[in-house]
Amino acid sequence: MDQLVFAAEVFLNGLMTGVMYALVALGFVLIFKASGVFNYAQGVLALFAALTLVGIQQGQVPFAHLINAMLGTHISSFGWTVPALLAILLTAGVMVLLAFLIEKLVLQHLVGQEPIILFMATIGLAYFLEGLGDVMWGADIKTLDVGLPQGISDGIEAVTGEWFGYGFFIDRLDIWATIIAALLVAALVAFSQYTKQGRAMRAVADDHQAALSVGISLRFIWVMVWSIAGFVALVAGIMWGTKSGVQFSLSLIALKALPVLMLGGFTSIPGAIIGGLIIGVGEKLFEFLIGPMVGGATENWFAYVLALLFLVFRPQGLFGERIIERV
Amino acid sequence: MLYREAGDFKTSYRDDGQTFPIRLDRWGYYIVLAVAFGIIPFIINDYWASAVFVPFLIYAVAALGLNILTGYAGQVSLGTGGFMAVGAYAVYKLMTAFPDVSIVIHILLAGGVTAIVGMLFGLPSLRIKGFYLAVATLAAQFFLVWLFNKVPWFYNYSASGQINAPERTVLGWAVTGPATSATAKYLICLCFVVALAWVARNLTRGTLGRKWMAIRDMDIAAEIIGVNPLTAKLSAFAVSSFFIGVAGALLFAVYLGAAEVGEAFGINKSFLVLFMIIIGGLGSIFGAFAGAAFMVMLPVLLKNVLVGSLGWPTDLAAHIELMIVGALIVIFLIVEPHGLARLWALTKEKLRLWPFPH
Amino acid sequence: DLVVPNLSYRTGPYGANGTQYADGFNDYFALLNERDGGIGGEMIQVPECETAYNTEKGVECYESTKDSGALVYNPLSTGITYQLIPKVSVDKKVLYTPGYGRTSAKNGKVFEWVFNAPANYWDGASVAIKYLLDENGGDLSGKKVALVFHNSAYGKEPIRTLEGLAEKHGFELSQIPVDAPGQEQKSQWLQIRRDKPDYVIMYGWGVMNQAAIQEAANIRFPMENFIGIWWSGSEVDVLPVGEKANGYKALTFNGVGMDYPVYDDIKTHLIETGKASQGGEHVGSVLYSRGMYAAVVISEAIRKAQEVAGTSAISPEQLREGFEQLEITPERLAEIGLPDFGPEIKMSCDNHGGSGMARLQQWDASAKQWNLITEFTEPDQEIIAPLIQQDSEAYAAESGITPRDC
Amino acid sequence: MFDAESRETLLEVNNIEVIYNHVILVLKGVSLSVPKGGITALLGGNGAGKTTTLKAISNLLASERGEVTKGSITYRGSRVADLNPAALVKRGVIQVMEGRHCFEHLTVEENLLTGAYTRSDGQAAIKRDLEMVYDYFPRLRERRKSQAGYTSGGEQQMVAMGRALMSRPETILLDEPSMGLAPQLVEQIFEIVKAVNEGEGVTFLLAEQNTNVALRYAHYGYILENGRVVMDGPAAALRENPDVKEFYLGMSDEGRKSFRDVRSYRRRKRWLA
Amino acid sequence: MNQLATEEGYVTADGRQIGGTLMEMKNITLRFGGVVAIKDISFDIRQGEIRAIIGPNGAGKSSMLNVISGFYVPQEGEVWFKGYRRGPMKPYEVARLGIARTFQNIALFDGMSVLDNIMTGRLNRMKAGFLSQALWWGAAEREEIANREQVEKIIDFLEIQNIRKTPVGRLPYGLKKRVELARALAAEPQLLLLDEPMAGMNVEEKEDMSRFILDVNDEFGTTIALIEHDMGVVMDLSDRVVVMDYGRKIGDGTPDEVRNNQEVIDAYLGVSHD
Ligand SMILES: Nc1ncnc2c1ncn2[C@@H]1O[C@H](COP(=O)(O)OP(=O)(O)OP(=O)(O)O)[C@@H](O)[C@H]1O
Ligand SMILES: Nc1ncnc2c1ncn2[C@@H]1O[C@H](COP(=O)(O)OP(=O)(O)OP(=O)(O)O)[C@@H](O)[C@H]1O
Ligand SMILES: [Mg+2]
Ligand SMILES: [Mg+2]
Repeated sequence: MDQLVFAAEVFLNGLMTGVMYALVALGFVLIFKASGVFNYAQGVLALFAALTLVGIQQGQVPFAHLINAMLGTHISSFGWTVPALLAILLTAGVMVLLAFLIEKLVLQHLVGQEPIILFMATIGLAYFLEGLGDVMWGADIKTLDVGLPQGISDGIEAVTGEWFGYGFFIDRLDIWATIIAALLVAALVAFSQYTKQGRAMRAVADDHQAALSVGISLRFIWVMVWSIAGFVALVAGIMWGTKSGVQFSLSLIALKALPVLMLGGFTSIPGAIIGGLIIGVGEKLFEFLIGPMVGGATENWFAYVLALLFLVFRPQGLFGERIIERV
Repeated sequence: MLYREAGDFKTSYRDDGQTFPIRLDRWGYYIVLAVAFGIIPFIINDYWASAVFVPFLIYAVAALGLNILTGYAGQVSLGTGGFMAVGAYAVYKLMTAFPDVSIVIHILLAGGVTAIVGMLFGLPSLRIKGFYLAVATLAAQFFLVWLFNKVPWFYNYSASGQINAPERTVLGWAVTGPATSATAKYLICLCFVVALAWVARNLTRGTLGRKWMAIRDMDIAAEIIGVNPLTAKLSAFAVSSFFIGVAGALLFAVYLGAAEVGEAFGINKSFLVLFMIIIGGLGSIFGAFAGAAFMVMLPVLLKNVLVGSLGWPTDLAAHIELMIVGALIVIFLIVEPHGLARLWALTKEKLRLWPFPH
Repeated sequence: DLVVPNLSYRTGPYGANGTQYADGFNDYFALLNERDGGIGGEMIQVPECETAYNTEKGVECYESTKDSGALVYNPLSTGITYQLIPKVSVDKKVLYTPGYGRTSAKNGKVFEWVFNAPANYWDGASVAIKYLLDENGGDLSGKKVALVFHNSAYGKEPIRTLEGLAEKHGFELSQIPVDAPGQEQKSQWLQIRRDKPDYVIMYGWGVMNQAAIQEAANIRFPMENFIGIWWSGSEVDVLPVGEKANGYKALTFNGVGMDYPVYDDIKTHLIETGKASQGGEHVGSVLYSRGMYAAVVISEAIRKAQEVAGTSAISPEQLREGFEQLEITPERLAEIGLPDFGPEIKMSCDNHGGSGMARLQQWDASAKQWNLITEFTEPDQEIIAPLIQQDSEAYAAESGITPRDC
Repeated sequence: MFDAESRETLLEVNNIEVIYNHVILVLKGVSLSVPKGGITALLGGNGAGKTTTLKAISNLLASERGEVTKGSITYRGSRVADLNPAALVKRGVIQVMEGRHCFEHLTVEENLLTGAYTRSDGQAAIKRDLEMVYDYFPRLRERRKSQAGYTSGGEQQMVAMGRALMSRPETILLDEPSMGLAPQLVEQIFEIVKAVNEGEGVTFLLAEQNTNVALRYAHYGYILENGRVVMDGPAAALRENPDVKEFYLGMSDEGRKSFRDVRSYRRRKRWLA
Repeated sequence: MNQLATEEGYVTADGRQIGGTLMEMKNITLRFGGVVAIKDISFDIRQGEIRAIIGPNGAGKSSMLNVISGFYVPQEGEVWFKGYRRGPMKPYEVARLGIARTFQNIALFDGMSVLDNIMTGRLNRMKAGFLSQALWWGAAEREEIANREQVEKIIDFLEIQNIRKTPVGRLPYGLKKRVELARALAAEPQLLLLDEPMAGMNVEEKEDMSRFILDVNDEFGTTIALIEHDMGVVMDLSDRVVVMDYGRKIGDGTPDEVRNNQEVIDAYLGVSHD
């Protein structure tokens, strides 16, 4: 019985963690859908967004370190703090600008290239942004606080304590993440299925040349999609940054999002969420049930193996578009 | 008309099929070999060996391997780091279990072990394609690293899980262990590289290579004209993993001397080698070398320029180095998505016409 | 001039930690140069090389600096240390790895060129258990202790010691690995929440530390019962968690805070003249202090070597002698301007690891500072010494080294 | 009948040169002019440069690493070289690419709707045009909900044509519309071209291998070989030209030759060496 | 052709020997989800003949070729080849039986040269072991040269000598089709399936292609099944024609018979083609 209650707790937490993964995966899906680009930089984008948010919030002078090194000055802060909401808006603005620059400087020149080339370009981009984030805002660990609650939810603990005699642990941050993710997904699904831009975005994913030929502006679509992805990255960055501070390792959550993506299908927005939930639950339960037998720390690979097993049966992921095989 | 092939007629299909059909190329190749074997070993020092030449040679082997899988057979893999770890741990176990057997044999066997593991992880490629496969190979990467970290048998139950390469000799020269000279390290790697590059070239120009390329270019059509995708893909995984395993074995035994799996064979290795083949040129042997040279030398060069010559603080230099590497990769892909190998071919095409523009 | 390269890392997953350490290391030598004109009249050069905590880059840094007359290396990475151990014995360079690296390098008979005073990972584990024993009136039997560790060579180091100690003192040890980078530790902490161990000991680095402290706070694990190794006890690990990190404890082998005379000198000679690393941003932080402490030990060894060799321009071999005969007494520390900053160190030909003493510090979240809460404590050599003997002998056998006589 | 001379010239291609990959010279000075409201055919063998010409006009070369290195292209008197393809579509020039290029994962209907991407005249008008396209191609109405990737070759060709019509263009550049279509459908497509041309006044420039049909429907023709225009003239005149007859229409003096009779080796006559 | 043809075969008007049944499709039905691509179709292909399959777009012609080459597995029906019922087979096994084909949307290997593309056609004839290939020694080299000679013959035959070393991606459409034919021929198949070999060609090129097809049929005795929309070509070249519409068979017979079949005219030809 105890074991069952524990498992239930693990299950719930798995769901919540899955949502956190899905937040990162969503950005991937958007960009993949719209341009066939497998955007490895999504994780770094989240890091960059979080760094920028903290920087703006705390009134850091961008490039302070560089300026100091060049000019021998000692500036570091403007000495003001910006309210969270305004800072988020400003950061969103920065992400749009970034999307614009990425399109202008990178994607535009790679129209029609093979997917693997684009993939590599995004890794190059990831390096660049990582360096840029460090140069702009410094490499130290920062605390992000936009007023999201954190820590165990007392209500749930009390209620479940009454029911099962064991109070479940649910992080309040995770609850918020779930609500926000649900809203995001609903909005994005509606956008891609029912708007002209959404349709154009899917068209671009299929065939750049043809999209050009019917007058879809790749530039516009890409700037748009990368802006949205930048915004999603910002949301993911806020969540993960609140959870574990803003520093380099934030970019590595991309690696946790990949199996989610693989399982849900690269092109499906709902797939990102469902995939996230399955992966979250799967890896937590596996660690809980089997982990102790094999020495633990299975989470890094288990997600991938789980996704792999799913793929063997559905090579396009659970909700991915069918891979068209014709001659 | 600096570069000529006119007047270089072939009278037999054998001549036509040789590796460097053009005389000028052939001479260039001989000169490179002569320098590599005849001059560099005598002037190399520890710094050049461990900062440039040895990693370059070892990564060239890995890049050749991955290029066979990704460039020739079209299966994108991100498991290179994990497979290198297999090679490293295999050679470590062999070295410590059979100290009297030649290290050369151990390294080859390590390649063989990796080939088997590679085939195992290649099985899903029959169903899974493209990026799905690429991400799926990450399962190999993470699982293998976890395994070597977790099971003490692999690291001979040492307290920390590190593995250390004991000293082994070839013809009386130490090639592993702390006492190895720069020249010995360089030469053993060079021998492996030359031999394996030659094998790679042979395989890719023959039947097997054509099967791989057919699968890469259009797998369905390939199957319909008679290529068995199972054997073609698995053989690509096996050969590629063999190369990568040898590279991993060399990296651990000859270059690093000690290794910890998560750190030395992490996912960054996978990306690094993938970068090499893409910057160098997919589906090109020359590209594997060019890419390895580029990716090994670029950071060293940047570091020397930014810190050594410009005297920037190291952290700033390191961050800016990241930006520059990232930007250079992007710029490279924009200028020539098919890599250095294509750039080289185009240059030759231009030289052939030179001084006429077309 | 004497050359002491600083193989630092200011980028990558552990860049935030490495930066502070490197600053402290640099600044102390800079101070010596500014204030005293170096050591024994020789200026100290500290060329810095970025390793990004990456072994290959570390090796490259080592190779690129070793021919410039480098005396001693301190790479702040267990992985790089393992690479360098065989190399330094061939190249004849000193490798100084305070509080990290290969624990059994304490055995100077096998590891001639490596020093890891004042304390190593096993000492740390033992001191932590000793502290718990004190807390519990000398009896830990029946208690549960969980070890949360970075799933790497570094994190696995204390397992054997703790197993030995568990047997000796009758507590129950559970092992909870966390894979790098470790920002997602929910399962681990749910497990702790279920198992309710009495104490948690952590061997972490980088983001893993703060994620763990955060999760511990989330499940309301009492912070007083949570002890980190010295690499899990800096400001960057607790600050992001805020108030809830209050009471968290960590080991340390160096003093904390700015209450030492040497900081006045650093202020006048470095910060005010703009010569401090990164404008003196991190002066006084735990990791800064530890980097500085490493520099102190090295400079004392240099002084000793100069004394022994009778020349100021010493060679690495002479420095090695200096290390082996090094004695840092409390008096000497006070002279340097760091009273009670570190334990007494006395090294010898066969003991390259000093006394292994460490103490505990505790985080005061409202004051945002660490407070020392114990004196320097000796580890339990009864457990550790045989383990060191065993591990170093295994290494000697594997690498064909005949231990020297001391 | 349509009289090319008296119409204003809509599109003018002036002596353009196109190079792929910086080294492969494909077009070596091609000039054409397309009169408003006419159907102009671009004929020529494989690799003559028809597709390249069309892509040069619609600015689609960049993504294939090709560029126009000499000459100029003007549409309604203004140069179009700096416009991106989308801007060109907004001005009324749309291309139907060779090899269909449908959006595989979109349904047939969604494919058609993407054609209306640049339009801003409201849902109702778009809906009307969708019906119009379905009337032209009833087969598409049947398959409106299936993914374009799974439709047959002919159906895809219809999708591509329909998609172009959805943008309400002034000029359509049509690349090999007849390829792979059943004979009935070829006629049908050309009938549609004609109907659209006459009914809606849309100008056509079409590249075609099927010289026979093309010359029956076009008003004016250009024959391209090896990247050069080797002959041009009103369609009727071209149809009577003996060389065109022999090499492009497959007619000998006695009428249509049987494909069985050409078995003996025959050296081709070329206009250019 | 005439209806007097017996099981053993007959001689055509222009003197070619047509043999007995080489391949027989019996009651084939193929569905994709709800779409019925082929509905209960039976027909045969005789040794040495040129058999055309025609029909409107989407009728299921390409699908039929895919069934023959094993890429689609029909839900119902049997495929007989050389007198044996073919069990479930992978496409590459079918290829080894001596069936080669070209594709409607050219399926060449874009990254390889023309020569290599054609060489892939001979893959099943190259048997050198792995080691021999790796060392380029013995069997591998001999085999390569021997097969290269065969391929060169095909290259000469199809008159594509000058593009031997060009990467196929750069070739114009018509030449690609020719290379595809060459690749199929290199396998020296007994049955050659051609899916719209002349689409996108002008008359002159169609004439060339016709000549090749006839020569292949004549010189090597290869049986050919061909899908084509150019009625001129179909009527001139083929011995017998199958007509499909909406997955059904609506006609089967000599070109003349088919041409005058009212159902065929309505569904496909539009006007009767003379
Ligand atoms: N992307 C490219 N790179 C290099 N060469 C190219 C490229 N595209 C076309 N070519 C070359 O340009 C020439 C003209 O090609 P184009 O496609 O314009 O011919 P076409 O007249 O349309 O022929 P077809 O009737 O076969 O479609 C051909 O020789 C072809 O090889
Ligand atoms: N893999 C598939 N999945 C779903 N439907 C398919 C598939 N392959 C073919 N179809 C459908 O089957 C029908 C027949 O297609 P097929 O390609 O055989 O036509 P076809 O006769 O070759 O036409 P065309 O002359 O236009 O090439 C079409 O409606 C097509 O959409
Ligand atoms: Mg064309
Ligand atoms: Mg078809």
